[in-house]
Amino acid sequence: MNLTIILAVTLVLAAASFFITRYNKMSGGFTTVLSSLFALVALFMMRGSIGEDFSIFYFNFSITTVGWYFSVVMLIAYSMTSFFNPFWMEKMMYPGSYNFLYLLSMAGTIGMFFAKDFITLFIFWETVVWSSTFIIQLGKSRKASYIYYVVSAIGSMGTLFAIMLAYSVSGTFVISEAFAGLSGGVAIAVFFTFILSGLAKIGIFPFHVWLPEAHGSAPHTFSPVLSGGLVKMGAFIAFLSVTAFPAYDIFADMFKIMGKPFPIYFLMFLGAISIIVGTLMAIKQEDAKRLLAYSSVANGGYILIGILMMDQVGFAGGMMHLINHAVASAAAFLAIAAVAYRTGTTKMSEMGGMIHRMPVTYLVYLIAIISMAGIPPMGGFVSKWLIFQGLAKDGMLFLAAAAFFGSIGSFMYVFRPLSAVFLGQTFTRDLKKKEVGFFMMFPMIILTLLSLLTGVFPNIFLRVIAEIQTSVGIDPITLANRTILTSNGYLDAFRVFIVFGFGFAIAFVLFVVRRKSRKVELMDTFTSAEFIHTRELLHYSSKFYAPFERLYDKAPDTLTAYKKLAVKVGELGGMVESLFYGHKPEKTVFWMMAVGIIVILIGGVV
Amino acid sequence: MINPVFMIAIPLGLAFISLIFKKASKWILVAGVTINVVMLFLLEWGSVAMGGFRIPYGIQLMLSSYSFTGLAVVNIMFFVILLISFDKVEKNSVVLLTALAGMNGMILTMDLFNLFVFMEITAISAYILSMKGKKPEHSFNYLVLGSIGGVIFLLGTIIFYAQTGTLNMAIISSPVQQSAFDFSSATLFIPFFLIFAGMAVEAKLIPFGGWVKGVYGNADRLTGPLFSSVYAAAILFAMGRVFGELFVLNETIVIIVVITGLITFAFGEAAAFRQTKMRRILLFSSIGQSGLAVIMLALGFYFPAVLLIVNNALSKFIMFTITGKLQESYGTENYKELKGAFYKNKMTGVAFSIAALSMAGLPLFFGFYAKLNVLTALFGGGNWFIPAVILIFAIVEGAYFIRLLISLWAPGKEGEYADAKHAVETRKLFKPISVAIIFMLSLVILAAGLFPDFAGKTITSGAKAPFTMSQLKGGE
Amino acid sequence: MRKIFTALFVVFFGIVLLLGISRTIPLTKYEDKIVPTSAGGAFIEKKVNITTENYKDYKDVIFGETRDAETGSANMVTSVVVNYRAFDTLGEITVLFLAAVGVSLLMGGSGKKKRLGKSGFILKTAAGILFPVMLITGIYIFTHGHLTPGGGFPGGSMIASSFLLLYLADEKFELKLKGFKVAEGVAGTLFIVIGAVGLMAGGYFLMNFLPTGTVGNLFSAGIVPIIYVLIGLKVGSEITGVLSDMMTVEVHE
Amino acid sequence: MIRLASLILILIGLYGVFSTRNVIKILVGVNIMELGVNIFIISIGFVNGGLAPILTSGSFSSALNFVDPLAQAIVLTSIVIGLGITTLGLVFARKIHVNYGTYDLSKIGGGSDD
Repeated sequence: MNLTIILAVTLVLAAASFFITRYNKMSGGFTTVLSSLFALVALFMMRGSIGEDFSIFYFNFSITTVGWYFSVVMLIAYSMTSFFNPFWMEKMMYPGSYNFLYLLSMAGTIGMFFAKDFITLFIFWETVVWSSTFIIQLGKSRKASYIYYVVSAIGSMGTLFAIMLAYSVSGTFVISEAFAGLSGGVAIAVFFTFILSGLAKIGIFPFHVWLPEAHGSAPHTFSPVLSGGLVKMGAFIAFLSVTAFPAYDIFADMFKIMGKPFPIYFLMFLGAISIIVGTLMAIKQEDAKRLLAYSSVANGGYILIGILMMDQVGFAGGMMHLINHAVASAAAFLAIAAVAYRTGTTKMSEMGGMIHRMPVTYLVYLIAIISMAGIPPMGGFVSKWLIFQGLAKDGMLFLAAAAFFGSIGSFMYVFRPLSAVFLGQTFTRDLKKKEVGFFMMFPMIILTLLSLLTGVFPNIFLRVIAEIQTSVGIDPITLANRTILTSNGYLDAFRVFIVFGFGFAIAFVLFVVRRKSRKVELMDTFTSAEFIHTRELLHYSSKFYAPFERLYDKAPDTLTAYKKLAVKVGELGGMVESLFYGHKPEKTVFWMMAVGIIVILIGGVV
Repeated sequence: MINPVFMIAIPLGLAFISLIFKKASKWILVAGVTINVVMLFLLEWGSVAMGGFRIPYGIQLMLSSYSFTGLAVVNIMFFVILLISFDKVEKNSVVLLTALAGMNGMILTMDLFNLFVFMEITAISAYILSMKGKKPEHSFNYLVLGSIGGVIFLLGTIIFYAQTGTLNMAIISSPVQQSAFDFSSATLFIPFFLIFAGMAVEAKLIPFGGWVKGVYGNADRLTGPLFSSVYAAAILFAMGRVFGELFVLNETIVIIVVITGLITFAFGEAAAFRQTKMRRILLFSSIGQSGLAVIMLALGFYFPAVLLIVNNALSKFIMFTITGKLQESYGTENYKELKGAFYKNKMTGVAFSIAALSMAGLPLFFGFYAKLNVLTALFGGGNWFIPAVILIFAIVEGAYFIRLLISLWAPGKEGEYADAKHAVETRKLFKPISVAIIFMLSLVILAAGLFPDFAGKTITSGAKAPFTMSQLKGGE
Repeated sequence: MRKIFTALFVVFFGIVLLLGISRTIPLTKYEDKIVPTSAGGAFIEKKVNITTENYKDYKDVIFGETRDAETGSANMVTSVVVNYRAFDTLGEITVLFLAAVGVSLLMGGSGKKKRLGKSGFILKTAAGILFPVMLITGIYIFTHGHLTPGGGFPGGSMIASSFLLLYLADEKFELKLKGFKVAEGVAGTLFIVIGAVGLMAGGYFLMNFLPTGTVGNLFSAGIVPIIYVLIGLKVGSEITGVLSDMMTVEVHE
Repeated sequence: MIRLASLILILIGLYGVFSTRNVIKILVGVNIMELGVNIFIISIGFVNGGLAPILTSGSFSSALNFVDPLAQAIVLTSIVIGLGITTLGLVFARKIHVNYGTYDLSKIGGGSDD
């Protein structure tokens, strides 16, 4: 299947969906389903044509394994989420534009992953940025989409600078050749500015501010795409910065920390910080979507560390974590969206006991968080295991500690929405609520199955990753039939699954056999003979980790720093206005003379 | 083939005639501008001397690909502005005709003093038009600064004349002169600074353009687009010619101009960032853009500069026109009070968004192509500091345009989905035909962004010649 | 205090500027007569771009005898203004025109108008005598612009000042501005038409397509006197229009 | 000397614009600047011992005896442009007076919010 056809069909359907939506909102939504599914299937079949180069207009594309891998991951998020679109049309202020931009941004991601030169990459990248900006504003916060744009723009401008700086040295925009011949200070400048957009998109500290805002406030049908899909665009830039920009070769002679050249170690360090920050902040959140957003920050840290390791094991772990997190986080966001579809809220304190009303959604969410927390037998376990292996092998203590911290911390936070939203007592308001329809359930089930698949048969995915590793010139991960072999040991995911499955089966049997729990109303309780009147106090969401949170509740907020910066720019503007503009000519005359004096004196005429 | 002098003479003649037939003056204006637009494509290329004298004695006009682009931008945009804001012309048709003649003259002339005369014509017409804003103190400020600028420019011109013995820019910079006159010496400095400062007043460079805020900030639907797209294009094209013909030779001069341009860009964008009134956002953005264009002109990168000017002319026209209309129908231009104003005016809104995104330099739009060319040229010149500043303030630029767009499109409380019920009341903005024209122009921006090579070729105008300064110099 | 600072600042700027300019051209010395020797071509040409077709033949231009010189005007300033740089002059009258239009546009409100100023008997009587003299002198000046000092602009101003005299002398005096406007418009249009005719006849805009006659005759120099007459009429009517606009003021009730 | 004097005139005009806030006085300042420039232009055209560039019947005049007529022509244009600007400036001044009842710019709000 040709990429041209995919892009053309997507764009035509994007335009079509805009006009269809004007007549029938539902059908407009279904157009996005059709289009994204078509793109997914078509891309999947393009596996055969890897290695081809071709051009459309002035865009140059090259089909690579890594592009294929990334775009399939991306399209899984897009296509699965699109099943929700038809049902949310009524809530959208601009349903037609939403559908159009949804598909436009999807086309942008496809084009971006297959770009052969940086101009193509950048054009598609920025298209995704502004089209998603306009989607996010339709959600719950206008400020969120502004923050999203600004942080993205910081990244993109950095990347543009790097591309251009590299171009001025090498004279080409072709990705594989553009960074040739860089060295010294220029190389460092290019490296750090180039990866800015990657950091901004993955949500690495200090660029993570947009994730909670945008993920938390975007339309419920777009948050899964943001977290499961768009964030992974940043991973692609990170990937390019160690492959196309051969950071390990260029920085080989530089000062090393833990065996890594310091620019790379610095970035991995940032990744570790964002794991910690993401975890700590997620624990604090009251809103399920914001919580998941912070967990994306933490998981972005894993992905970045994994990819930057650029070795046999850790790299594979990072790339594997990419798909695991995409699937799991898309599933989790979809589950929250499904709940929100029925209850109309995402605040944890306003929900409870939804397991009785929406059991499938509960199951989907459960498996998603198991994967996210890295518990066997889901995919998250495999990838985190690989990343730990990589870190342990190189003896990078701090990073490993951060990674372990994140892993444990994730138990703390992913459990909260589970218990707050799904367990506990059902609110009276929600007693009549039903499970979502099959059409919305279908993508969630698919994602859940995918999550299981990555955990049980990770080698299917690792083979693709091994191919990528070969293509960028590092040792591919060693795979036996069902086991993954590393220098420190091996992992047979299927066996793990059998063990866990066995345990689960026993537990399930016990649960069925001894089903004798008695249902009580939430308020039906006494403490020290005192009746508690405030319902929230008994709810999981209420100050659940209060003692823990108190340890760091004075920590500065990164967003405040950005706001301060914005205020500074505004102050500069205010200064400009008051210094240079007014209605009296004398102001300008003064400046004319002042500039004249300076220019004549500096010019050395006198 | 028509002599390019008619681009100046016909609007002038019609202006004189419309004094006699006052009743028909509006239609004479339309006729004049239409004739100019049609004539644009029938012009005879090359150099024309006035009165049949040898070139340094007679005044020389030059129609190269550079000045043709300038003429095209000025005349076509003028025409479009008239189409949309014809009802705002009121009694100013004579002034508009002379303004058009003046701007065409500025772009065409090769003679420094003639340039001064046309600049004054253009400026005086702008003074008169600025009175439509009903704020005489700002018009007065503009007049005083403009005439001081004129005086300075004239002083510089005359010193140049004393030094070189001619007023013709091509002759001044011709090889014969260069051997006789040391252009690299410091003696060039004073006349340069005077001429530059004089033009900088009109080109809105900080700190010379202190009048801009008052005049642009009170401009209406006719004068806003006119000042920000047509006038700005004309002065920048003239400035480019002066730089190209006179000053590119001296390095110190280039540095001074570049620093001024950079300060203008950065300060303009920063000032735009804090505004809430739409016209002010647009005016400070215009200031920033002209700073950027001046940098490119000073460094001799004409193609990117022209792209910037064209992009600015197209986008600012759309945005200023729509802002003017919003101001008229809602009585406010504070974007926070205009939430969701595009909800029922989608075509207008889309046009505005395309223009804003193009100004912010986002891909798929013409502005990105311009930005890309700017960066390529700058990096190609071995410079990384200027692009770094440009990119940093491009973030600011994008930020305020996106903020503006979000506000105009999506009303709603924080914490709730965007909802039309929080939008300002719906008011009809433009007549369908005006919407169609504005929308078509925004599609031009989009198309030029999608097919930049074609757009670039059109801008280098029929690809008659490569887009270089050697072509500009002609006439020998 | 503020005044002192501003003055000091301006003085400082002035010193810097003057020092700068003194480096570019001598401020206290003037050039001697140009001797056409060394220096590049244009340096010589500067001083001679006057009436001769070729500066080496300058001796041929003799008052009252030379026929068909390049412009044929005895007053070389005029030949520069109205012929070599006639295009500038077109721009120049446009500036004035624009200013006049602007004045009438901005001052000519819709409200009632009142004339300013009062006049006395002596002025009234003297004006009656002076007015035709001034008018005729003005006309003389612009018709002889190509021969003697003066020309369209001084002549036109003189005409306007003769009307100013009438305005000052008689507060009831009202001009029928319509006629002036027509004169202004026609004169301007004719200027351009003459330029266009030059283009048709000789291939150049504002080409001197008429025979230039003998230098020094009233009917010489081709289009130069014609244009100067037009300019004189135009300037006269424009400035008169401006004056009449300025002499009235809107009455606010 | 005249060149120097004319440049000083320009500076005086500039001082006028710079220091005063009275609309009319500012215009006077601008006019002085223009005057200075005009004189400067004339002085540029001047040649030691030069004559007015007009052929007369009495004496044979060589073109090289004349002062530069171009400078004088430019001055003519520049004067007229100055006249136009002054005229408009006076109109604006009157408009300011009508609107605000004062000629003093510092007494007009103007400032931050319009």
